[in-house]
Amino acid sequence: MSGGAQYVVAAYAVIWFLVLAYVVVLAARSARIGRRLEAITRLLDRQEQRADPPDAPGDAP
Amino acid sequence: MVTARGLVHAYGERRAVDGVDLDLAPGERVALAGANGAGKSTLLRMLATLVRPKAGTLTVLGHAIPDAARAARTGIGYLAHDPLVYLDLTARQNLELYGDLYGVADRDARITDLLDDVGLAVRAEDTVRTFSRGMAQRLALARMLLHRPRLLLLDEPHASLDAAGADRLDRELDAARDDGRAAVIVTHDVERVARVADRLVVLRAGRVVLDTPMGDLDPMDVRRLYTGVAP
Amino acid sequence: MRGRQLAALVRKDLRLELRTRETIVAMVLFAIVMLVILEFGLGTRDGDLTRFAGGLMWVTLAFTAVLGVGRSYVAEREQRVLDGLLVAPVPRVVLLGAKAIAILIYMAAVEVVVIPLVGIFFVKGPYWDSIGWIAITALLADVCIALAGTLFSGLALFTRARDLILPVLFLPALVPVVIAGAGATHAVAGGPHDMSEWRGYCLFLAAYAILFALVSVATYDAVFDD
Amino acid sequence: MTDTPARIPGERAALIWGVLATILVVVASIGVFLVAPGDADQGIVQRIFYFHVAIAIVSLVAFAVACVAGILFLRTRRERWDDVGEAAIRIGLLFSVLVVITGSIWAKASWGTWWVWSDPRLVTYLIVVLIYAAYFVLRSSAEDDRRMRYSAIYSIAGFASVPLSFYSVRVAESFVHPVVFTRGGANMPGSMLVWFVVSQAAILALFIALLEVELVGRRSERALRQLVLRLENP
Repeated sequence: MSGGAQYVVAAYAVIWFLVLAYVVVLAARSARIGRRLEAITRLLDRQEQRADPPDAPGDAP
Repeated sequence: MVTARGLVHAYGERRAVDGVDLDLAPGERVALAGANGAGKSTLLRMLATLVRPKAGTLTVLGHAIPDAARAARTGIGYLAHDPLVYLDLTARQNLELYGDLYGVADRDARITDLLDDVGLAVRAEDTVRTFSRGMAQRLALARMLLHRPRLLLLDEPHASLDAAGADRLDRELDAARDDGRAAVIVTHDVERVARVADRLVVLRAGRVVLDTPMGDLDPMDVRRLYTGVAP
Repeated sequence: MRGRQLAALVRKDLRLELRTRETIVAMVLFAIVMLVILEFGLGTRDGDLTRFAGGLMWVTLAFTAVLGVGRSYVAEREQRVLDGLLVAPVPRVVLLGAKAIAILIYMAAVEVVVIPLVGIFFVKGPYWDSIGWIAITALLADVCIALAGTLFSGLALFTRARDLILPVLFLPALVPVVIAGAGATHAVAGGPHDMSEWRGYCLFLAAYAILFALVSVATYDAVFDD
Repeated sequence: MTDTPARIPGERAALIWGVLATILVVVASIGVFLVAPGDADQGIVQRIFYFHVAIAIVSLVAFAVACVAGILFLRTRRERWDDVGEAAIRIGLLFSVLVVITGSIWAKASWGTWWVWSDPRLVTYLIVVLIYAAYFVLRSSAEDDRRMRYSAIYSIAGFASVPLSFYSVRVAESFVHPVVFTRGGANMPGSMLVWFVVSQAAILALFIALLEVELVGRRSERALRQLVLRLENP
C-alpha cells in the first residue's frame, strides 16, 4: 500500500459504520412504532367484535 | 376585570385546565372550588400570569396575556401557599424589595402602615426565619397588598393564615367588594369562604362544572358535586 | 423604574450574602484549595510554574465560578420565592442583570484573593507591575462568566440533577474564556509584556461578553416563562 | 375502522432525499477514490479530506438549523420546531464526532500522532462535541414544556459558543493544519474541487435525508402516543 492507505480506509470505515449504525437505530424505531400500531389495531378489532351484537353485519369499511 | 375564553393548560399530554371560560366583574369575589388535581391552582397561576395558556384567550385587567403580562402584573396581588418572602431578610427588608419591584411611591410609610395592620410592627426588624407559619403568611398578606392591587388571587388563604390573618383578609375582601376590586379565592373549604365570596365556580378535571351565585346552594351539595357525581 | 428594580434585586442578593455568608466564603476557600491541589498535582515542588501561572489561575477561577453560579438561585429555589419575583412587573432581563451583577461581585471578591496568591505561589519574575492589566482581564472575563453563568443557571434551575447539569452546560462554554484569560495573563505576567497579544485576548473577551449578552437578552424571557 | 391511516407528512420528502443522498454518496465515493487526482504532497491521505471537511461543514449547518429552529420555537411554541432542533443537533453531533475521529486519523497519518492539541480544527470540534452532548443531558433532565423551551434556548446559546470556541482556539494556537482552502476559494486543481463539491452535496443530502427520516419518526411517535391516550380516556 502506498503511504497511509490504511488510514484512508480506516477513516471511511468509521464514517460508514457510524452513519449505518444511525440508520439502523432509525429503522429500529420505525419498526417499534409499527409493532405498537399493529398491537393497538388488534386490540381494537377484538373490542369491536365483542361489542358488536351477533346479528350485526360487522364492521364493513 | 378578567375575561377568559377556552383556557387550556397541559402538563405533557394531560390537560390540567381544559377549556375554561371565566368572567370577573369589578367588586366580584369568586370562590374557585374543586377536588385535588381539578386544576384550581393551575387556573389561578394562569390568571396570575405565572403560567402561559396553551390555548384560549385571556385578558387580565384589560391587558392581553401573555403579550401584555407585565402591565397586568402591576395590578395583581397573589397570595400563594408559600409566603414568597426571603427567610434571611427581615420583614421590612422583604417589603422594601417588593415595594421597589412594584415601584410603590410612598414605600416606607406604606410598609410601616401595613406591618402595623397585620400585627407585625414589633417584629419588623426580625428575619422571617424566626417567624411562625401564621406570621410569615401575614407578612405575605402585607406583601400582596403593598402595591394596592385591583385583582386579588388567593390560593387557599384560610388554610395557612392564623385567626388574626384570616380576619384581616376577610376585611380586605369586604372592602374589595365596596371599592370595585375583584378576587378569586381557590379553596376546598366552601363553607369557610361562603361568607366572603359572591359566586362559586366548581372545577372538575379541568372544566367548569358549576358557576352560580353563592347564596343559592347548600355547601354539602357542592362537596358532592366536585367529587364526581354529575349535577 | 427598571433601575430601582435592578438596584433592589442586587441589594437583596448582597444582603442575603452578608447575612448568611454562604457563597463568597465557600468560593474563596475552594479557590485556595484548588490552587494548592494544582501545585501538588503538577508535582514540581521545586520547579518553576511561572509558565503555567495564568493557566492555573483561570482553571481555578473557572471551577470557582461554576461553584458560585450554582449557588445563584439557591435562595429563590429553596425558600420558594421565585413566583413572588415573577408575579411582580419585573422585566425578565432585569432579573438577569441583577443576578449577573451579583455573580460579578462574587467573582471579583474571589479574585481579590486569588490573583495575588497566584503571584505569590507560582510566579518567579515580574508580576506585581502587571497586576493592573491582569485585573482588567479578570474584570472582562467576569462579565463573560456572569452573563453565561446567569443564563445557564436559569436553565439548570428546574431540571433534575441540576448540580450536575450546570457544570456540564457551563464549562464547555467557559473554555474560550479560560483560553483568553490565560492567554492575556501570560502576555503580561512573569516576563516582558506583549501588549498587542494582551489586547487581542481582551478584545476577544469583550466580543464574548457582547455575544452572550445578546443571546441572554433575546432568550431570558423564555427561561422563566412557564 | 372507517378512517384510513393518514399519511405522515414528510414521508415522501424523506424518500426522495434518501434516494438522492444515496446516489450522490455513491457518485462522490467513486469520484474521490477512482477519478480525483492524487495530492502531490500528501498522497493518498489527502483523500480523507473530501468527506472530512464536507462533514465538518454540514455539522455546522446542522447546528445553524437547530439554532433557527430554537428561535422559531420560542416565537411560535410549536412542537414541530422542537422536533427539528433536536433532530438537527442529533445529526450534527454524530457528524462532529465523525469529524473528530477522522481528524484524529488524519493527524496520525500526517504527523504520526493521534492527537495534536495545536491543531485548532480538531480541538474546536472536540469542544463542539462537548457543547452539544450537553444538550442531550439538559433535555433528559427536564420535562414537557420546559424541556422544549430549555432546549431551544440552549440550541441558540450553544450556537453562539461555536464561533467563540473556533476563534479562541485559533488565536491561542498557531495554525498548523494543511491549508487546503484559502480565503478566495481553493488552491487545489479544478478536478479536485469538482469532487469536493460533489462530496459536499452528498453529505448535505445525507443530512437532509436523515433529518426528514427523524422528523417522520417523531411525528409517528407522537401520533401513536396520542392514539394511546385517546384509547385510554375516550
